[in-house]
Amino acid sequence: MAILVNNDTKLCVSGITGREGTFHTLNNKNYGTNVVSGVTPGKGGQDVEGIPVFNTFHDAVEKTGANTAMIFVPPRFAADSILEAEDAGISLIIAITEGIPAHDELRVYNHLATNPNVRLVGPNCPGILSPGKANVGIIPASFFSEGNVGVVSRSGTLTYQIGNELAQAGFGNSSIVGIGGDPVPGSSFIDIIAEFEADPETELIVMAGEIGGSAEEEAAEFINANVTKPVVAYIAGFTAPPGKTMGHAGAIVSGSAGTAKAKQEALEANGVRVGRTPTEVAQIAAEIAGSLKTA
Amino acid sequence: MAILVNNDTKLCVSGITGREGTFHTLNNKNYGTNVVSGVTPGKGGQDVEGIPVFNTFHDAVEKTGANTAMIFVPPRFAADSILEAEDAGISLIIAITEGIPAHDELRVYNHLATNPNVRLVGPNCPGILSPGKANVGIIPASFFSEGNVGVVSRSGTLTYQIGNELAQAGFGNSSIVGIGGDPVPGSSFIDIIAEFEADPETELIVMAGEIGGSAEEEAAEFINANVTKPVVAYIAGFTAPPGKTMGHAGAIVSGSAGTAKAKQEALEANGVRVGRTPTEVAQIAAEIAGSLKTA
Amino acid sequence: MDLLEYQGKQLFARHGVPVPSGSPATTVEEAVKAADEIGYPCVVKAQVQIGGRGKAGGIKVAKDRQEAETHSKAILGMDIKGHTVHEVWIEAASDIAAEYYASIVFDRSAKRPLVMLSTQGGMDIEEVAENDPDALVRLHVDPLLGFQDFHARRLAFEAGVDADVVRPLGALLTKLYDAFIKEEAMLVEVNPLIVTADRQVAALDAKVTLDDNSLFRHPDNASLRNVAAEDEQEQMARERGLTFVKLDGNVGILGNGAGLVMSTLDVVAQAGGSAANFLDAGGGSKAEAITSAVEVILSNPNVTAVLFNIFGGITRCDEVARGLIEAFDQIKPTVPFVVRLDGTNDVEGRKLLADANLPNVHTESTMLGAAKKVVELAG
Amino acid sequence: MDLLEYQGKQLFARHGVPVPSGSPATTVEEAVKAADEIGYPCVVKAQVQIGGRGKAGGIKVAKDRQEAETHSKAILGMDIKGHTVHEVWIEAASDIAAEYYASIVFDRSAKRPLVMLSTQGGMDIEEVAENDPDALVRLHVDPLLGFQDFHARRLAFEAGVDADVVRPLGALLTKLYDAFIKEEAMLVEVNPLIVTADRQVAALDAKVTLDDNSLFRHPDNASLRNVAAEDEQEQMARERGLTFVKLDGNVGILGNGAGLVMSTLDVVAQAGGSAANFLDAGGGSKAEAITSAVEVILSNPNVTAVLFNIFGGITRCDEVARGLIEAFDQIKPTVPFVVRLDGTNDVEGRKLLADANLPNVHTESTMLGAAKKVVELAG
Repeated sequence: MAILVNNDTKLCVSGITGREGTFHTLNNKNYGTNVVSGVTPGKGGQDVEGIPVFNTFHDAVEKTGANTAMIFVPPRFAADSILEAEDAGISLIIAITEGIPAHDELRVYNHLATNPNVRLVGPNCPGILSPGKANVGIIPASFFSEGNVGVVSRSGTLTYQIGNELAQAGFGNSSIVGIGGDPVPGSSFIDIIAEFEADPETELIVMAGEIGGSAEEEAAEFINANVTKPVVAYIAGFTAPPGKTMGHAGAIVSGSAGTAKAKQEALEANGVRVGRTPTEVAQIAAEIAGSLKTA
Repeated sequence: MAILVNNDTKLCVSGITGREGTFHTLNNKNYGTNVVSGVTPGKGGQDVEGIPVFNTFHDAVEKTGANTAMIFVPPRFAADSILEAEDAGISLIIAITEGIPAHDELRVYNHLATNPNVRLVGPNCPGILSPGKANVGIIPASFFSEGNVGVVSRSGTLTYQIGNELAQAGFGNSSIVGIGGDPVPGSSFIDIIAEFEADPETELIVMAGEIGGSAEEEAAEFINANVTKPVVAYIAGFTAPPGKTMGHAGAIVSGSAGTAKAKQEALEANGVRVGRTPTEVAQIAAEIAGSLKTA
Repeated sequence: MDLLEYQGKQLFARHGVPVPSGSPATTVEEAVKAADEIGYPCVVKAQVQIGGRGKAGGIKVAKDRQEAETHSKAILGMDIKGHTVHEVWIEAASDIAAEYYASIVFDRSAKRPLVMLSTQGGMDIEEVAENDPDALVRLHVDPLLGFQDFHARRLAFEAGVDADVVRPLGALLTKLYDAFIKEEAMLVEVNPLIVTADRQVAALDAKVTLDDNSLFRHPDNASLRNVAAEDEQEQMARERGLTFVKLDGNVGILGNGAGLVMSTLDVVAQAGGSAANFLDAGGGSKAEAITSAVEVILSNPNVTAVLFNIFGGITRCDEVARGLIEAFDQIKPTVPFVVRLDGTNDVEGRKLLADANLPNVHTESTMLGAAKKVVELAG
Repeated sequence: MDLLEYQGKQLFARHGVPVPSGSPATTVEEAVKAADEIGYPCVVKAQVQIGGRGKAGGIKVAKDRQEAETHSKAILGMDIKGHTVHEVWIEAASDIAAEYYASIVFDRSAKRPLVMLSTQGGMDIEEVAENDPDALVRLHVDPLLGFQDFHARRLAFEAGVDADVVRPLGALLTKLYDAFIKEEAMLVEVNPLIVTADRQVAALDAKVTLDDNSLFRHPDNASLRNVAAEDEQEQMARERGLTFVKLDGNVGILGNGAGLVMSTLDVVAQAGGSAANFLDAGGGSKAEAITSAVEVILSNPNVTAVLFNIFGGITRCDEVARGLIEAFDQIKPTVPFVVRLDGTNDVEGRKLLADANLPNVHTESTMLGAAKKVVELAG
């Protein structure tokens, strides 16, 4: 199974002809992802190592049946590209681009919310990897193998760190989903955890949050009410000073809101165990997995 | 039964303190409509012959449980009032106001379309009368009695004319719905005909269309595909010259589009009988009703 | 409300849509002065709200002052399909490499703005749409989201415009959409939209229809109303706040409610007659409004009989009767009237008329009967 | 990016939000000249990005030129909670009848702008919200629909503003929302929003936070960055395109990816240490970027040890190693380094470091181990 990206994924990459776009597209393709097309306005008719390039998403969808989009264009063009993908009927849009203006994200989020047939993951995210099936984005697939732990995270490298520790503890992954570090992520922890809950392959869920916003607190309540599978959490940013943006546009403690401590407390109050370090997360996961096997 | 307005209607009137607003509100109340409140910004706390007036729709809904709004404010304030009613949770908004800018209507229509729990009837319409139950708007109720004919019309007086001829032919009405003569009516023929189709009390449907747009053609196809009850139609404007707005902002033949002839042909091609005069509509209705009784 | 070409271009320019420079002129002297300022060659263009100006000789290139004068003289005062040319637009001549077509219409059916683009500009777009539908690219825009860059690109690529103008054309379309929304237009049309020899895009023509109901928000636009081109009778009706359309027949019509009046015209036609006008006296008409409306109807010398078809709802039949009596008192009409009063206070209204015993006024009890009677009287 | 009060007011004024007239000044002479032009009484206001200016003596009314000079002298150069006053704003004094509060924040949780209004302005709004929650009216706006008149009315009526200012206050809120959207702000706050004795409304203070990611669309706003108020080291990092935050500790930190760096700070703290900075070298960092980052880290004299925590994804560990070697070559650091390299090309990276045999550079294989080691070395 896995969630969101898998063997049915037909990927179209916006910005495929850019340096980074080409590099990661081919990387994804080499992993086995079915990359069917790309979009670069004005370069329609060209190809990138055999992958056909179109001027518009509408052309790409019509001619290659793309159902998933990866957005790799610079920030000033990204919102438009996401809206175009949605308009063309793409059902899953994964936006890697970092630095999209917050008001663009707001507009995109609210517009996409009127279409129940589309999901946006990101922006400012590393993408989604379903080991053994498909990789869409920039997650280094070699660290991860197939398995039963679903990972959802606001941070890329932190995901790799935790994933690596899990791998060393003997765990593989159903899917690894980066939801991104921006103020208005297209998908929340709740959205992805709900997918993992419904995914038969996933037995354990790891979520890696960080300071800023209230997505972790909302997820905590959602988990308590709706999730039957065990969830282990990690929160980064306990020592972050208030009012400072810690790299991710969304990682900022505003006044007393969005602190790591508040998030940890909310999670624990709702029965979610929180690891103090990435290593501890892996240890807790191992412990729970052990008890699952005994049960 | 009847449709849309009935004994459950709790009406709040926007513009209740205006001259026309007061007159028709009391008229509706005297008919038996449950008028629970009115809205006039700045006049909150006053009353109109015992009907409490509020500053906002939100107050009116919270304090009087209003579920239906009638919009009676001047055109420049009407779109805002409709949006306010929707925002306050009103589920049926009946806009009488004539002369609302077309782009306001466009914005309102597209915004309301994102809320499945609200229906707008009008603007530029005479309202809805469900004889014996409730009257919301300016339809002169004395010409109509309870019965089984549902009437939906783009025109006010034409409705009275047809209704009167039906009454003289011995028919009463389940509901009479004016959808209004503007370019972007909140409810279309299809919307109202679907309500009549679902209403057990309605046995026969009369629709009165006119030149402009393609609502009648769309209704024709809808009727053919979805309506089991007999429908009789009338179209006004066979002799209207192209390019001229015939009173209603929406009544204009643009080039070869929107002619009465095209509408008549579309209706007849889809099995809907079209009367050439209001009198003939009543005659056809009588004929069909007769055969219904024999059947 | 329809704008003249140059008014449309000035409106476009306010929103950054590129248009050639030009000046309007109502006299030959003004025209020549404008041409001198703009330089030669320039184009003298008749400003009338009708298509086919070029074929009718209403658009001429002037290569020097002499030609500017000759052409202005010829065009000012010219009649084009019944429209007298009161004004010309003197415009810098453009070096045209390609002619495209672009428009945005208020699509009632889809409830969205519809943007259209074609590379086959400069000709009748309805013909293009009929003969080669794929040549006209059509795209609806969600008005809450607005016109996005991807809409512009999609239109440009699907229409197959030259690659080097995809961007400037997209920018033009974005501004045109902005004009459409901000000015509350029902139609903006650019035909031809030209690509110049130096690969610029510009609107070489402009057809703009504004929403009359929105003009209170746009006083500058409201003042553009081309009163000179308006029918005198229609102007008179508009000034009196009446909803009026002049028609070709001889039966004057007054009714209440647009649908009922349209229906009345149809029934008169079925009875073998022909209406001289559409006149909706409106809901709740008072006596003075009726009197005023009768004056407008009778200002048309073609009218040989008048039909009042009233079904009173808000409108009270007694008020209508009073208005008619007052009109007879003031205007003393010489043509016969047929009056059908039904609905609110119809008994009172009919009694008032009977008591007044107006000359040559006939009452009828049904719409059909009234139509037959008036056609008979109109002759 | 946070604006100074007067920059915020100038931004408001561009969108029609009423603000008192005023002029900025960086010297006493300029201040007095501005005061003369504005007239007396006027107000001398310290321009620093921190609350509590009034209590700290940074806001003074000058009733004449003499006072304008005295106050400007006192305020320019003053230190307010660690912020030096480099600039004052001379403003016409307002005759205040009531103090309200208004703000619009980019509400991440609701994904909508949140508009707030209270009649209890002029004080700490977080206190108002806590002590009397009903006194702060909160309303979310659908950004696709925009701020409507009914939003303004609802805020005004529910907050209970004086009846005679419902309309002007609504107009002010509409313009404030316009500013929020058009300027792509994360926050606009007016506290106090005053009603004057002659019943006008105006923004007497302005707090504006703009979205850094949107500044490419707003070059005028981008130029407002208050470099003087910025930490020197943070400025150096920004100019080099590094994501950097200065902290209080002594352990210099470099990592890749914001989450991993935040986690590194936490783990260092757990090991008993304290980070001197947050520095995200970013994805795909090349050697030069690493070298440049080391320079920034070491420009802080508090740093007694440096931790590299790299988990390579796009970032290649060999590039990081090369950058570090280059940095040692150029800068010759005197503090110990602990390096943890994992992920893409980690073997190559570790080998490069081993071969280079840099003085006082320790490699560790785990994040926890590296954190413990660097804390030990930092002392």
